Amino acid sequence: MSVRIHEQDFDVSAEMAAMRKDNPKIGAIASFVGVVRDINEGDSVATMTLEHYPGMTEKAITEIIDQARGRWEVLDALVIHRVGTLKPTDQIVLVIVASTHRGDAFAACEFIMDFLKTRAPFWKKEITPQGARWVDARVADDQAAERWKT
Amino acid sequence: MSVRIHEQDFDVSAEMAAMRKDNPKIGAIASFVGVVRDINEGDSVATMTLEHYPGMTEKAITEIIDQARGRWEVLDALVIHRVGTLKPTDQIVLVIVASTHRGDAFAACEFIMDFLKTRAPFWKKEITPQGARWVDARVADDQAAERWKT
Amino acid sequence: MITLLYFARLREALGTGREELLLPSGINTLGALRAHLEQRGDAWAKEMAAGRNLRAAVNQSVAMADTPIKDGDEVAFFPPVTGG
Amino acid sequence: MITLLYFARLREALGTGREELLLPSGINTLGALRAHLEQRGDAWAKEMAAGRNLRAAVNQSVAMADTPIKDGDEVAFFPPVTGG
Repeated sequence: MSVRIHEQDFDVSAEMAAMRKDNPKIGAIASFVGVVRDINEGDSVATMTLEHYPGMTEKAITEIIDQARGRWEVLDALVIHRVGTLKPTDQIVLVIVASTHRGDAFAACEFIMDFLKTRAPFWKKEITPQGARWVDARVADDQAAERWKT
Repeated sequence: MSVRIHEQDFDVSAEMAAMRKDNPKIGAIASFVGVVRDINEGDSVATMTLEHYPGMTEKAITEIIDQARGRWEVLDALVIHRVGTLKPTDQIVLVIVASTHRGDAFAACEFIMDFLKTRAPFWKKEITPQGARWVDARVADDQAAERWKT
Repeated sequence: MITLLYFARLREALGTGREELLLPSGINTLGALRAHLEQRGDAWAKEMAAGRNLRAAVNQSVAMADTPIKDGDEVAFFPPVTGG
Repeated sequence: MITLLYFARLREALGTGREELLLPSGINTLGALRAHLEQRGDAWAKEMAAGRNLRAAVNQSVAMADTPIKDGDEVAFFPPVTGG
């Protein structure tokens, strides 16, 4: 289990290969990559800056992974979140969950991503032709996290 | 949208990078990688050979992707399935779905994988210390595909 | 003529992966073709028996017992799939 | 002394990201601390007002209005998160 916050890009293949090599019980690897879009809320986005709360970020994500491990069989999990300035088509976040079977891998990966979106202290600021603006939290993200309570 | 069946390995990062570069509307990329496990049904697995039905395989997977596109917003989708002889920790199958938001990407990716498991004509033969054996279809896989009918 | 294909465990049990067959008169559904093949006896009788969990495709689309068969078709028989 | 941290839009609105504060006597919950900061007026009055959708953490764990605060704590205020 690993959580990393940094400015540099990540390599999905390399991270998955490291997991596979470490554990021959892994049969299923689900992953999610968040990407900077060139349009948000109808405006074109030139660049985006990600701020975070060092220390709390790692703690919050570790707790989310631990919750996922309590609900599903998780053989390995990794979260990488970039900070600093990014541009459209850049990778922002990576979540990888490895399990024996795919149902657990998919569910735990989506769970981690939903809670990361609503619990992990990151904030996005977009530069658009209309100037810089802080991105507003989405109601849809709260709803996505809420549905795991059932 | 792309379906590829071949013996050689695949590079998840390279495939995702090609998708991102092609379409700056992509905000979410969900993926699944199936991996050869060293134990199946309690026996250790030395190698596995994958046979398929050339022609029908590509057709069946293309139809599954088209169904996913009818249900969710799919900006791009890729399925790669390896054939030939593989060993534990080797990658078998890759499904990548790109969308604007993550809910569509996750759902379409899991849907494609569930139907690939029950509809695409591939057959696995395992070499174990007890000899070679064809893998039996899993009831759990039929159930996984069945739940999408609701 | 039709082309018959057999895959995986079935291919090994029958000792062949492919054959060309002159479609016998009166055989015009997948179910009738399967019954015809079963009458070859031995491995064919065992593998094509009604109780065996076989899947089939006609021209590379999933087919059922009542799926029509005609001259020129590609007909495949195989066990339940286990890829992914 | 407690450490106060402000992030993102809030940090910009207040013109500071961090301060050390001698915890005033009688202030021993997050809610009381927020009301105390609101009384600084100007941007503080606006940003710390009860109607503003602010989140907070005490010692890097999510905190509510009744979360206790004591000397030595790290207290952070920030807008709803938007990462991922």
